[in-house]
Amino acid sequence: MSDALLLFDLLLALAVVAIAAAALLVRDAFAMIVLFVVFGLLSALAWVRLAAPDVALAEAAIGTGLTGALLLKTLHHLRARGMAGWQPGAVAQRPVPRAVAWLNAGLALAVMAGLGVAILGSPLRVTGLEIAVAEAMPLSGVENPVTAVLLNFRAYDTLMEVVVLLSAVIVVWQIERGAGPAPAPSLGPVWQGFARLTLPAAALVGVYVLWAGAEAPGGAFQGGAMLAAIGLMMLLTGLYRPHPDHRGLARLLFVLGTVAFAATALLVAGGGRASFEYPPSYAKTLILLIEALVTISIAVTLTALFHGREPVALKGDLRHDP
Amino acid sequence: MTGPDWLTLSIILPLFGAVAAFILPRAAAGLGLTTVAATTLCVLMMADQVAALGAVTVPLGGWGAPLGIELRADGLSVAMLALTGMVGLLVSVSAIDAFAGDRTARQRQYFWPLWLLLLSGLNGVYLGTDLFNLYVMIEIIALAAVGLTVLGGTREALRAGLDYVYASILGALLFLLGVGLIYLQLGRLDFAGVIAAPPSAAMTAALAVMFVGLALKTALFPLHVWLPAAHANAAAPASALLSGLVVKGALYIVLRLAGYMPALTEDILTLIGLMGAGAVIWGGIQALRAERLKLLVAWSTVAQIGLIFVALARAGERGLSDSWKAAALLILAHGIAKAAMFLAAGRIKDEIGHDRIRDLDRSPIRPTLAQVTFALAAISLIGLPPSLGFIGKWQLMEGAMMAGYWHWVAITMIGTLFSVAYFSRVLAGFLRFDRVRGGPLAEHHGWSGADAAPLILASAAVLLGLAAGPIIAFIDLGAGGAMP
Amino acid sequence: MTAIISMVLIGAGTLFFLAGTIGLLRFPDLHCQLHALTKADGLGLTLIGLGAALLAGSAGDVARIALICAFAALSGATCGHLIARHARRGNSEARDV
Amino acid sequence: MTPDLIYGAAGLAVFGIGLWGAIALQDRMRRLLGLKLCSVGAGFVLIVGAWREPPAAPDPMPHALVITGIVVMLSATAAALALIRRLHDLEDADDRP
Repeated sequence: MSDALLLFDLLLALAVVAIAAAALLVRDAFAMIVLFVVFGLLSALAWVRLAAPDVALAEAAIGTGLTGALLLKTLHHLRARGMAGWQPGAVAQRPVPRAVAWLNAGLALAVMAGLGVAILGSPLRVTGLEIAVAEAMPLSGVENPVTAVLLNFRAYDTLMEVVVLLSAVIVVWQIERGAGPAPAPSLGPVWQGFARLTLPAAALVGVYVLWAGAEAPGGAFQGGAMLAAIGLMMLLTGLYRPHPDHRGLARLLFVLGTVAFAATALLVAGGGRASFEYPPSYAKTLILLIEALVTISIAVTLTALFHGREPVALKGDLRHDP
Repeated sequence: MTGPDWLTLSIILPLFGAVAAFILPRAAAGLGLTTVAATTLCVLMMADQVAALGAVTVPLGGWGAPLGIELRADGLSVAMLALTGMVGLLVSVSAIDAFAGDRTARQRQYFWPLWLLLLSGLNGVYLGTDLFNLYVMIEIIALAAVGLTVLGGTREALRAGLDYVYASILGALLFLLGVGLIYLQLGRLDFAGVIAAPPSAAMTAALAVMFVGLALKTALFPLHVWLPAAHANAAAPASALLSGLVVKGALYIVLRLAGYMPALTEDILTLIGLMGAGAVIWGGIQALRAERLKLLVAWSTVAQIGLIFVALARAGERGLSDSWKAAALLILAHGIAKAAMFLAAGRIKDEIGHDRIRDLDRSPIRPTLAQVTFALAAISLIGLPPSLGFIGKWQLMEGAMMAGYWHWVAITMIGTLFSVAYFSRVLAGFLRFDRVRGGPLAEHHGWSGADAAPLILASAAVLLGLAAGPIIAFIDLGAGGAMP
Repeated sequence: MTAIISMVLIGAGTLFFLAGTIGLLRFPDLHCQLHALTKADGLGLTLIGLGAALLAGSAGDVARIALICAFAALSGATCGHLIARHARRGNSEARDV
Repeated sequence: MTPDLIYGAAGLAVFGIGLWGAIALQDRMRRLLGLKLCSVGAGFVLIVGAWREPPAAPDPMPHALVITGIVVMLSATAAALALIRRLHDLEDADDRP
């Protein structure tokens, strides 16, 4: 049995590496994105095999699903505007000499080989922090150790991660200000029906994943990504059209998670407790509260990242933002 | 820990400010300036604590490292925080003026949230003691800095911004790979654990990967290619922040790690020094060739960063614990002077209408105060006494001479000569009046209240050299203990 | 007995996947490829799901597997439709999607 | 041969491929994809560091770190893609007579 598993591991690892290379080498940009999505899903599968279901869920939903959607949207944008037959490579500023290309490849290879040799030459498999985590679990307020690390032991990191998302949406709005609306893809009636059928189910799954995160794999980021998928579908079906008047609300929803998280961190301090130190008896309540608000922010922010530009009224723009 | 938690506050306060400025775009400038001032106040209170206690540690969440994350303030962190606060405050003041008009309304709207996020990230780096946390922080810095780079929205700025994004992400990911490799070795990521690690090939490899990533982020030669365009094409306050503060974030991490790494051998230090020497020479040559003022200033950043790495390497393995002081002084001096210089260059460009170096002396408008500011900043960057830059270079050369490393002394001298040469190109243009066409000089000399903030910064860069003794004593606080 | 039946079902499902994949690689144009892929994979997944449901311990697990199959069938069909639509429009109208 | 060794090597290889793509390729989206591959490669290294021989549970700390890394990478990707779109529009407008 273990031999069969080993074979599976080898094949999967080989496929992951081969598809990664293929995604970069394939000529067509659309094929590149498809291969990337396959690569992401296989990586997630490998991570399930390595007993990391939380990470696999996050990689499949955020790292592959949403990233793939963003890439497709961008490709659509590039192809729809100007350069009808746009292919990657068309924007190449200058051709790279063959020697330089080989030099680059050799360099990357040498770096990785060097790292591999250095790592193999040293003792591996030290004990990590699992004992420390296990000892502190009863005080954390949740049962899923990954959630405990994210929302309690390293809550500061997670707050900053939410801030990174907030920064991203601010930067995207800033970059695309004054940009015209993206041409909307027309997806047809079958898609509309599909969306109507699956939207409620997706909402249910998103909330479930958030809730389950306290005990089982899942949590704010995975749940937020599922809810963001609803946002994407609503944007694509035209069920929701961003309107300039919604900007105030959108801004509030973007910052909701950050503010709640940071305010809690400061408010629990005092009386001998440090910032971020939740009293054990309230820890579960606080964590779930923070997670719920952060999930809302993540879902809205991810949807906004997909939509791109800030919905401002531009001259001659009334057709698209009625 | 006694008293309020100034460390956490100095990170979270700018965060709240950024949120407020984002939600209330109309009041962004006022909110932003207030927040920066309040954060600087936090840093001053922290400085007071550190002066009294030596070093302050906050175990966030009460867990303590390595399970949780700890914040730690010692002399060096507070010096960097103070640099950020001081430069940030004065750049903020001049940003109010720079983004005043209707034409820049949207730039103003986004400048404040981005700058406050940047401040939060920088403060987080200076107080962080956990490698992964540093990764998250440098990503916040990177995103905010990219937003600031492309604030103007021109094609050149966007192109430079995209190159910057690639360099920045790649640098951060190399750092992350190093973090992963270290976790593989040690099973923990806090500084204390990393410092206590026995030297091994794997540790050296992991640290080397992290160093390459950070070198990419600080634009150390030959990984500097993204910097000149990014810094030269941004709006003036953004350039001042990028060149004065942002590159210091990654530089500080290098400094922190380099000071305590047992894995650093003489060979690696020499290599770092050689890269720095390359930057000094190549940056100098490019600054001599630059046609525009802001590009010249940006290339001089490449050269100065190289000099800071020379300072790190100059004393060799034996003197490493000492050589970071020279590097720290040079970082402080460069941060203040370069911010002043970019603000002055922006003012000159605004008043004259262009920043072509060879036509600087043909303008009938003479923005005198901005020119004086530029000259003062140049004094500190060249390293003339009594400026802070002079003290930094003096420390560097003294250490190198005592160690008998004459080649580093020579590199420093060459860098100084280069900087005299390229700054003279600009200063000569300020002083010549004979090529002005079209009658006498204009009545208005082209200066206003907007020149005050850069002038204060430039004066500080020169005058702080007189207070070098206390500064060196301060950055030494808390450095001698068992912890970093 | 159940184990054998479920093994057979899963084996058959895998065969359908294999056939679909061969179709994807060997058929000449996009519509034929879609034809091979959507039908064969849909059936393959359902068979594997059936096999797995026989092995499942609880009614909850069976319900979950049924849901997975239903949603996979739904999204598979929609995806196939979207790809075909995209391809047809790409040929006639000038690059709509 | 153990899974951690296999996937660790795969992770390093993926990072190397991504590194090559990010420094050697010209196309903007492809370079970004290279960076994304690097982030997945680094994720592999961390997750391999968390893996323990089966009866033992894995170390949850790296898992949390990788989740953070995934979200951070998505943010950076979104910003870079916005830049690519905007830049394309501007360059496109320039190219037109």
